[in-house]
Amino acid sequence: MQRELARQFLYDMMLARQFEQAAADQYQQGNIAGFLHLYPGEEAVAVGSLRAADAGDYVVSTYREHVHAMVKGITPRAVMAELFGKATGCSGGYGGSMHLFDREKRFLGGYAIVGETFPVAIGVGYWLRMTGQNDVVYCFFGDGAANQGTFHESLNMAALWKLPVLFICENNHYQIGTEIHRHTAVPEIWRHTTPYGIPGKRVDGMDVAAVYDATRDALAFVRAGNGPMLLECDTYRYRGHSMADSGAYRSALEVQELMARDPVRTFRERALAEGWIRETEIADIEKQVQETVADAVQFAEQSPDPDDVRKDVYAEPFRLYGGSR
Amino acid sequence: MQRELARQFLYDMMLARQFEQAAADQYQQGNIAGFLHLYPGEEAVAVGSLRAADAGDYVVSTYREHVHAMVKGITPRAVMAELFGKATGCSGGYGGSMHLFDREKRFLGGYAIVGETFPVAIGVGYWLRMTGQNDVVYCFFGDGAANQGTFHESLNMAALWKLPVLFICENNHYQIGTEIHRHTAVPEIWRHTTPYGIPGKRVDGMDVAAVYDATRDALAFVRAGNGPMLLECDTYRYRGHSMADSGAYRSALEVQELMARDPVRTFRERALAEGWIRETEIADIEKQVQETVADAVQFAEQSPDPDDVRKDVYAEPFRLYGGSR
Amino acid sequence: MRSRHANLGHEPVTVRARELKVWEALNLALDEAMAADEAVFILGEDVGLYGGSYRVTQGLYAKYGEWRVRDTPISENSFTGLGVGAALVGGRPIVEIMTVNFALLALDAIINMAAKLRYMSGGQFTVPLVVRMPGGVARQLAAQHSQRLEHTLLNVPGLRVVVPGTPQDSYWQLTQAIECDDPVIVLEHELLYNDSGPFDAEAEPLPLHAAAVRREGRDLTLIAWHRMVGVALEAAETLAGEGIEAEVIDLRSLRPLDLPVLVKSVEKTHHALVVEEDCRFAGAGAEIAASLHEAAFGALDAPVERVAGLDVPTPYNGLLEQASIPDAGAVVGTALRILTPRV
Amino acid sequence: MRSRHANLGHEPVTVRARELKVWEALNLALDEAMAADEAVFILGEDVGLYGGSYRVTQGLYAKYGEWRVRDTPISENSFTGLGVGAALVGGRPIVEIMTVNFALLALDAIINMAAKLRYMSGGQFTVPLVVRMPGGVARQLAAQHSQRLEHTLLNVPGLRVVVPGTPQDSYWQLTQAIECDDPVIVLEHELLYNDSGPFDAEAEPLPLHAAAVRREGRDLTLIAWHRMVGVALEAAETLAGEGIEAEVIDLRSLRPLDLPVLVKSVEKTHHALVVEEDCRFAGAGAEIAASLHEAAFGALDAPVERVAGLDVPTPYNGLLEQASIPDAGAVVGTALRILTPRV
Ligand SMILES: Cc1ncc(C[n+]2csc(CCOP(=O)(O)OP(=O)(O)O)c2C)c(N)n1
Ligand SMILES: Cc1ncc(C[n+]2csc(CCOP(=O)(O)OP(=O)(O)O)c2C)c(N)n1
Ligand SMILES: [Mg+2]
Ligand SMILES: [Mg+2]
Repeated sequence: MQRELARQFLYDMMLARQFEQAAADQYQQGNIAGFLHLYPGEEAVAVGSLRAADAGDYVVSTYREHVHAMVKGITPRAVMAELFGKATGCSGGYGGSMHLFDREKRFLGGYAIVGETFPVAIGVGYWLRMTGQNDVVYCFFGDGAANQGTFHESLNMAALWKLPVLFICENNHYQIGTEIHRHTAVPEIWRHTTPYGIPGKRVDGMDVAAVYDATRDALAFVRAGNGPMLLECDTYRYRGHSMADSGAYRSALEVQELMARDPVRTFRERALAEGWIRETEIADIEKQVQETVADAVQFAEQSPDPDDVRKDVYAEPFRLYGGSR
Repeated sequence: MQRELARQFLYDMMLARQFEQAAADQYQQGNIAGFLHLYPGEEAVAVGSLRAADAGDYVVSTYREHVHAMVKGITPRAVMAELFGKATGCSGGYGGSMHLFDREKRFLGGYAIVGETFPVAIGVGYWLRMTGQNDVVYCFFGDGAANQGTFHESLNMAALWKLPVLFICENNHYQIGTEIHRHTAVPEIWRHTTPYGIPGKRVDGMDVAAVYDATRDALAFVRAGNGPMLLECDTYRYRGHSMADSGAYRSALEVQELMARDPVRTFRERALAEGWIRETEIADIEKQVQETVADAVQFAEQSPDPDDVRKDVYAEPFRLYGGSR
Repeated sequence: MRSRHANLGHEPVTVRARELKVWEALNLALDEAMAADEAVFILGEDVGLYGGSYRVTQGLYAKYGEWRVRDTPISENSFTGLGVGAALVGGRPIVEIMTVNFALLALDAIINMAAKLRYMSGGQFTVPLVVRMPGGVARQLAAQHSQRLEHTLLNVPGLRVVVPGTPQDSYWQLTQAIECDDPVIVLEHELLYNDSGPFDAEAEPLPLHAAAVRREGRDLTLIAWHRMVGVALEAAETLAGEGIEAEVIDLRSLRPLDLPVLVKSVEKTHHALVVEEDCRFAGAGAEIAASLHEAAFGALDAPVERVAGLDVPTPYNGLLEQASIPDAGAVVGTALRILTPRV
Repeated sequence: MRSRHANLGHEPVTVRARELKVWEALNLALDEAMAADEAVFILGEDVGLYGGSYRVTQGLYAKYGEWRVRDTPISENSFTGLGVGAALVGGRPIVEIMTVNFALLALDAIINMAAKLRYMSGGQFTVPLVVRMPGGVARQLAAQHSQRLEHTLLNVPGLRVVVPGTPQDSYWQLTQAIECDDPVIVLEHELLYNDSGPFDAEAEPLPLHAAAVRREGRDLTLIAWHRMVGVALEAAETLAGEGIEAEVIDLRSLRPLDLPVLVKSVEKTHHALVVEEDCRFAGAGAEIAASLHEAAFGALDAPVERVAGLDVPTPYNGLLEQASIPDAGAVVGTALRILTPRV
């Protein structure tokens, strides 16, 4: 592995961990409201998969998307400000945690209705293929989302028309409080692609390097015009589903076992052991990450609220009882 | 094969063919309106599968369900009268061709929105399993319906909870004017069950005996508490999708080829060859069928229209602007 | 019905509390109904082991087992349709859709199946299905999680739609909905679950679809439901300070609508104002205003107006969010304008 | 945009006909838009090879190829959502939902995605999506195939909803909808497709959301859209025989509503009647009546009433079906009652 890449992975994952911790703190302090779904435990998935992307690739994500957004290039400031609902947020304060958008970065949201990422992603893929562009669209979804009808409908269309979509399942084994064995008859999501003839693959989602490698292969396959592919990343979330959930439905033993596979710590140890990075560099990253997050929080605090509730409902505004065009 | 059964198959299929022809005629004469989806070419599926059912088994069907209804025991009179929209129809004239119902016969409809049969059937299956009953519910659907999200959602739940549902795909290769290769990435529907761990099987849907045998095996499997099963019957419709469709999107060669496998004629020839039936018996059936259909038409013609448009919207009627209970 | 779990012969918890929270009242209604009738079962996401996102089904999974309190996958259309299928053959399912926002995925099951099956079958089948779902603007849940579905459901023949807002009504109306042989949609409000209120298990229930006068008044009729009843009552207090006595009516039911109660009130006050949380254009308030005009035009000194949510998707930012739905100040302002004689 | 099929540089058929059918006018609008802008593409069930269930897309598949005229599987929610996704990144998709009855499966894509994405993204994205779908009571299609969806779509901020009824409006409004950067729902009526009417390709179009006065009158305003415009005009003829001159307004657009045109008419006639095919309770007519009362209360001598469909699922039987929707006789009867001074 290249030292540069290893450093990047570590930076991304440590930033992700810190950022989410800060978000939790700010939520507790009342600066963030709404539903807040955090990512600790799953960092290797967003980081490993999205570091393999080209700048021109698109991302369609869920409500648990802060880290996807940052790895795709949205600044921690713009994400934190959005969580605060501020005008400087990446959605201007109108979207909040579950609806991060950035047109420039080709980050297409932030969808809070489970299963919506499938149709949006195939729409982007359709356009890319129809217009002969070479970009790929990432479609993130959870294990619970795989039960939604749109999974089936959209994968069929993606396969029928060989759309350049990379489906990435973040299988954290839970649909809120319902464990995967209780919500999916065949709990290996990668096997769900048989009805579409789409290649499916499972990868250790706690191993950033493995996710990165698998994604690179998958992207090459998709970009070559072979149609979609599905990557299932086996992972775990350390916190409750959202800030409203304690996660009490999981056994202490289970959590403990998964904590031992912490993707951030294990990769740090491996990088040190392999000589990809030195302790002092890690300390530097640590410091940099802390500053970045503190700066993001301060930026969010000091930013103004948006002030026009009626803005941007329509591209071409009109009066509801008005006639006109 | 038992002679009695062979005779029954032939009677059912000949009745089905005649009945649908009469329906087409009556539609042309203006006595039947709405969408009328006929069954010629597919007789072996309804007859073979439903003759294997017990009286206690339930049926949930589509808008192409006249023959299912009759084989399950609804009289040709009650079906024809329903097509005429008469009060003596099996849905009192309120449902029409696409919405045949019979509580006594456990015929639960008649659904005209593609993909609805899945959730209804698993609901019945859920109740049967929850209450420990031994009946099975048939769920009919077309090849096009397999692309609807409810297919995926419902098969998953059926498998998760081992519901006693027999899914029967009437694969006639077309979703109206769209051929199966253009609507389904993997055009073998029986393969679509892998994500649920449900056994899937394909059978020649132009061979009534094969359908019957496969259904008996499947029913035994399901009734034994093993959970759902899916049977794909490979078949063809000789007419257009409905009376509004000429079927011009199919090649003459294709239609010709499939006509050569006519399920009614081929079974008649086989039954004669095997000695299950004699020419004179067939002539008797022919006569009986003609009389039955003529009688059904006459009955429908002479029956009264329903007269209360406001009846049965609610089990416990109320005034919309009324207050009350 | 044969039960598959061991502990038969449940007795519901006997409650004689004088105060209950809304979620506790709903929970009690479910518990009693399940104890009384083994055909009653619940299904939805996280209603079982987890106890329900808003605690409404808490404790029932342990008590009645997984077949009667079923955790489902995220498959709204199909598990709601499952309820319809079970209702056709003898079940009395109660489907919980986690929030109304996800009900957009289940409308085929609700509108094309549940509402129409009785009629389409010529009256052969009943569909004793209850669909419970909370909605409304809560606390910065943003556009996809802050909706109301009244407008969509009201227009559907075959459905009943009730909107209990108090613990007592929640208990009464959910109990009655479960007993009803028609499909009943019980709309709950996310911000009311933890509201406490007086509760008397022995009291004679109001009919399922009756409106209730929450405050008597002679000058103006405020018509509201769910959380807007509280807003209307607050506005009425302020108006009282100005010498204006507003009558506040809690509709409790939207389909059917208890028009006679509204007409009676307007015949006294000659002015009416609908207070609606949902977006104004073509919300439920439109029907209330239209039918009240038709029924009481002669009694009205001014048109029935609507104070309602703005016609925008709900913004995430807290200040904008508050600006997007009515508060007591807006009600007071409109009331004063209506009551000021025009020159 | 790079096109993948051979015959580039299409010219739309030049039409100078004086008469067109509604489906032909829609077809022409699609053809012109596709020729003019390669970002425009169509998708839906049987829109391609088959030419569309109601012929609206006839000939376009041969002309523009499968990528721009795409036959889809029966997966309404996902192919409508596909349209949303493509619109986000530069496409101008036109989704055909075969009939509004199936749109109940696609409401998540329409309401939770298309309508909200611009707002939720802080204005970064536009969603230039057109969703076309026919509805209404046709000829004995029964309860699941005879619906209207106005009530559901009208309440959704972010959507525009238009209801062209003539060939000329169908051409104009579909063309304008495709050009519009917002999601526009074009509701068509199944029984109007084969109606012929005058057509002038060169005429100056009415604005997308303008109402049109189809008949002038001084005594009563009849407000209608789609097929009910014809019913209202027929009633107006009969009323003229009784010496009553009814003004007939074709709304053409439901969201937004051209209220100024209605108010102006009512200031002249002092009486208004909404003629609606959909079930009365909480239909679009409720908003029309409510807003007209608010805007023109002083001008009204009687409440705005509604002649509308019965609140029942549509029955299959032809006689009952006819009884379930308004006809000219019902309009005339109500008009006469409204205009008869009460004692
Ligand atoms: C259609 C829909 N139904 C229900 C919900 C409520 N909900 C939000 S997240 C969630 C669980 C999703 O689980 P999964 O897809 O595994 O994603 P995870 O949160 O585990 O990343 C549910 C049920 C929703 N947002 N949308
Ligand atoms: C949800 C929905 N979409 C579209 C239609 C229109 N439609 C009716 S039948 C049909 C084709 C169904 O094909 P298939 O499932 O193969 O059944 P078949 O008619 O071939 O028996 C379509 C598209 C519908 N009724 N419901
Ligand atoms: Mg999960
Ligand atoms: Mg088919």
